Amino acid sequence: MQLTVEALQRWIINTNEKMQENKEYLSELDQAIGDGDHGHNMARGFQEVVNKIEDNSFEEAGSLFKQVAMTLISKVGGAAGPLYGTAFLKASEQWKEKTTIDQETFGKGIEAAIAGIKTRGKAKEGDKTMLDVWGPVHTYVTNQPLERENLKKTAKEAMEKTKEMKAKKGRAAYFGEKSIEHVDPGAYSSYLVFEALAGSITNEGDANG
Amino acid sequence: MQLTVEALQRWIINTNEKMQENKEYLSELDQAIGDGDHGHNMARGFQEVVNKIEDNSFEEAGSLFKQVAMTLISKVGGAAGPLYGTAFLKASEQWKEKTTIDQETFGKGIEAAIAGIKTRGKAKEGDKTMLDVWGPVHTYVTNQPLERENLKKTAKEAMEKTKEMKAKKGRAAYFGEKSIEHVDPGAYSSYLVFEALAGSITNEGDANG
Amino acid sequence: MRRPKVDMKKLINHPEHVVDEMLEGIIAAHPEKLKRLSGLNVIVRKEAPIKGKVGLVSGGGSGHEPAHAGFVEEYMLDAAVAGEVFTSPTPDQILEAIKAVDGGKGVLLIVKNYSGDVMNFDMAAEMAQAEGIEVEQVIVRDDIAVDNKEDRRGVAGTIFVHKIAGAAASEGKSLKEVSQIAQKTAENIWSMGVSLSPCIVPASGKPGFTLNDNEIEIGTGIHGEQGIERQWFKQADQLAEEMINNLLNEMEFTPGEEAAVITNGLGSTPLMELYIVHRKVAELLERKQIQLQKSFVGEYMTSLEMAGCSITVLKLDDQLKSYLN
Amino acid sequence: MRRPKVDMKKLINHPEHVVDEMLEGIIAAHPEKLKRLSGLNVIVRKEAPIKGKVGLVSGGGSGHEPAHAGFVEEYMLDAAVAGEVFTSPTPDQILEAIKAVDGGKGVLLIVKNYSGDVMNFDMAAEMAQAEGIEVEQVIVRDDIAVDNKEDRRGVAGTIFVHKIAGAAASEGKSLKEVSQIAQKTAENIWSMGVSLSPCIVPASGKPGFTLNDNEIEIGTGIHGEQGIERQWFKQADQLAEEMINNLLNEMEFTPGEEAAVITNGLGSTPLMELYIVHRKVAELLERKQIQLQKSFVGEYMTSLEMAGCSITVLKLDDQLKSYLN
Ligand SMILES: Nc1ncnc2c1ncn2[C@@H]1O[C@H](COP(=O)(O)OP(=O)(O)O)[C@@H](O)[C@H]1O
Ligand SMILES: Nc1ncnc2c1ncn2[C@@H]1O[C@H](COP(=O)(O)OP(=O)(O)O)[C@@H](O)[C@H]1O
Ligand SMILES: [Mg+2]
Ligand SMILES: [Mg+2]
Ligand SMILES: [Mg+2]
Ligand SMILES: [Mg+2]
Repeated sequence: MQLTVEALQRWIINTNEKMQENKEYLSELDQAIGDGDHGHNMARGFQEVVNKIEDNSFEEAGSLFKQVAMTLISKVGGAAGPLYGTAFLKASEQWKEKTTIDQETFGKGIEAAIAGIKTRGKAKEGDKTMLDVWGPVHTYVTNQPLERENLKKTAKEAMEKTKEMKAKKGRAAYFGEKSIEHVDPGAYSSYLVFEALAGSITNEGDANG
Repeated sequence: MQLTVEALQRWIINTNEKMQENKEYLSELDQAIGDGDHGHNMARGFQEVVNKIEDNSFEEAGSLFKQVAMTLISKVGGAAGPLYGTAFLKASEQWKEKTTIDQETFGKGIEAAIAGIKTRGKAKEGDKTMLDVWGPVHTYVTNQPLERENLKKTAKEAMEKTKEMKAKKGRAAYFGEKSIEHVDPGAYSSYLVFEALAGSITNEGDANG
Repeated sequence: MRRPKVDMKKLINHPEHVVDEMLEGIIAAHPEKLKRLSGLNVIVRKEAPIKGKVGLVSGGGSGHEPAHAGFVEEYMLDAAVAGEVFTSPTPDQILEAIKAVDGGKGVLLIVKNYSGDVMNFDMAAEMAQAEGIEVEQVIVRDDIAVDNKEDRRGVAGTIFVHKIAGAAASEGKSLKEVSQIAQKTAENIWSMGVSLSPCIVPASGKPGFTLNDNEIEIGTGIHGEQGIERQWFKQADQLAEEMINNLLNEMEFTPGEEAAVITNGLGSTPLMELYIVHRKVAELLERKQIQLQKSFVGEYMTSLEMAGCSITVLKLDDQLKSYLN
Repeated sequence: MRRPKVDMKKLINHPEHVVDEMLEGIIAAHPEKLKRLSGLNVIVRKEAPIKGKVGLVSGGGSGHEPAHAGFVEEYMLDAAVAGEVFTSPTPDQILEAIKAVDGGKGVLLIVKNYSGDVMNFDMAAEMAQAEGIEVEQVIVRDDIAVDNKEDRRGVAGTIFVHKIAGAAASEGKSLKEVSQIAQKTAENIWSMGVSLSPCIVPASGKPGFTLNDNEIEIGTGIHGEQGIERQWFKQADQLAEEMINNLLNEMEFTPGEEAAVITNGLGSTPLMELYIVHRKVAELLERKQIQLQKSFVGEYMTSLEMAGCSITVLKLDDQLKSYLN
């Protein structure tokens, strides 16, 4: 698999579309065990990202993702802003000066992103956060050939599993036991991120149009 | 007709009963074209009057009504407090040192009361206030023998007539044309005052038990 | 556990005790600066009576908090008399307030123009005068929702009178002077209110009126009553514009003149929204070349938990301006 | 005229503009003392940066007004950063606030303990340090509704930190000293909230939860969220007693000790009711022989138009007391 800069840029644009479509739903998820703004935060942030990157062509992936990261950091706010921002910032360091990214490099980016999320948020997998999607996706990416449907399935199942978890970080943690039976909104938005990625690769593992 | 001090005291006690019974209704009338407190004001004031006079026997009417007036002034508040208070205070001056009151003296008391209400409130008959009951009652008292049913009828008809009037004084005046089609709450409470009086005299015009 | 029937969701104990308990709460909160006259619903500055200073007394029904007890402090009122909720206080209570603040220089009563308030304060003034205390009154009639000028109600603009008369009194001015300054202030205030939802008087337990989701009441007073006119709901800017236009129509401003404004919350409107309204107010005044010298944005004269706001404009001259700062 | 469909009855123009327009309104109201950093949601004291004084920055989501921009003034904050409604502000904005108030003595950030706030302020602190500005942070965790002490949210008690750190900074204390005093304050605050009705975030247009007439939420935060426990509605005295008992359980007071209290309205609860609650609070503290040295009753940290209140107790020592007065 090789992801070109264009494919990566498409990934981000697809992600924004998904955030806009799911804005209300994400906020509803957040209403149940948080403060009801997650969809609005993500939609605001990714819209701004797309405004910034849309008309530019990036020579290499590092500067693309640095732009994505900085925009998310300055536009999302809440918990999601610094977390997604840090994630993409750390990934961008791994993808610096790459014009195409192979699966291994991609995996390294995700790994760095996860490390960033963990340092920033002091959460671990199982705490019912976005990490519970990023973790399984990373495992999948490092162990199996990247394939559209399987990627989606992995992200989706991981997201769904957060339903059973008791929240230990973020606002949902205030709800304690009451957080069970609700999908974590950040997990859902992360699922959307990887669903969008799946939409940007072909079944053969190459970037498609 | 002769009203003894006991009959007059009973008048006031009956009035209190009527105010308690009609507390909510009076406040509802006031809600429509005022601020919804008239029933509570009157009930609070007359309850206190009765607490004060109940266990006392008064030698003469003047001190009884002075007590009634001062209590209303200090317990009713709003517009009704000073008006009813002034009314009974002025009446008490006419009834000073009387152990029984004949119809003429009674009429003089009501006349003084009306003068007091007018001085205090700067309203005139037709302004859709309590005066529109006190006025007709005064006319009746000075022109016809005081008789239970007729007294009631006079007060009631006068009260009902306020429905057609446009308010020119008090809070109802703020409603202008919109005050039409509503009975004036102060007119209603005044009707209750005279209904209570009717309940304290016999058909023959003498005080009954 | 039994499911309780609840008449109204208010942080109170018994509807009949709200005023008394509120006053106790005020004293519990500020014992260093306030006292309550024993057995009365009168809050007085601890230092009162202050020799050589005109005493300032205001009051009215309760339910308008912080008015008026919240303005009993240095440079403002010396005493506030609290009636029952939305009901004028009685003359005996007002009289005691007058006596408690008279430092020998007389007392000014600041009265909102409601039949009840005017009559009760009148009676109290007569009683005080009979006892040899010099008393003056200023009647505030700032609410332009009422057409006839003489009948206009006193609403949030009253706070300007408290502030300016309070500052003048603190300077040691005579009763006549303080009263003239207060009167001038009262003649230069115009207010208008709008409500988005009614409030519930504890004693009745029911809202004073009902409004649909898309309706508002323009020209509402501060007693939970209906407004003068029912309109469709509109956005903050449009509402502010209509209110300011109405106010400016009444006031005859000439470009370059100075003004102060109170953008006042009626009870449950968030401060965020008051600032959004105030933004437009300031912009419109600037457009008319009126210099906004001083703004007060917040809750000054409320109507329990009514939603909505009022806008008050005070036309300033140098004297009023100096006392406002 | 067409009958308009109205999503929510708020004095706003467009949900997406509420924060911007609110900030414009704040500046329109107080141009003599406040400025807004151009293009940013940051309100700064006009005099900032003040040489020789530690700069104080706080902030958080909007919708808590007067927190935090309302506390930007002498002896309090030097700057406040406003996020979207109930959403932490972003690091770039916080960074600009830090830069705007650094008078060479460093900057203290006062942060409420929410993941979002903590992370955004952390990032801003890192950026500022990278630019050579000394930065310290104090994290406020006063809400006892959350069991785990580390996870406790920052609520109305934050105001005590603003006040005390503000007073210490005004004295010219060093960043380390101000930060220690702020930290000590934060460690001696306990708060608890109750809500009687939810609020509506402009962007969503819907209430965060629903409550029946006879239900209340105990342990509510300040973001329109549900409380920790749903209970039957109860009278003010009983509610105050339960809240105070919970607070005192956490605090380990010994008789004779001194305290300060904030009885804080969450948005639409009338001041009358807050005083009724405060009355009981004061009575209960007295019964436990805790000396109530200072009370704040009103709206300090709100949750838009949520009905309800919170009670904050600050345990005082001589130092904290001296800075509070
Ligand atoms: N400490 C943390 N570590 C990892 N993820 C977190 C953490 N705190 C919150 N999150 C994620 O952020 C999501 C909430 O984001 P959002 O609603 O935008 O912010 P906020 O909680 O500040 O309102 C949660 O659903 C969770 O997935
Ligand atoms: N100026 C006045 N002159 C005569 N009666 C008046 C005047 N103002 C008000 N009233 C009477 O008082 C009644 C209202 O009393 P109440 O509701 O107790 O006082 P408030 O209007 O202060 O709430 C009115 O219905 C009217 O009959
Ligand atoms: Mg959220
Ligand atoms: Mg009335
Ligand atoms: Mg009344
Ligand atoms: Mg949030």
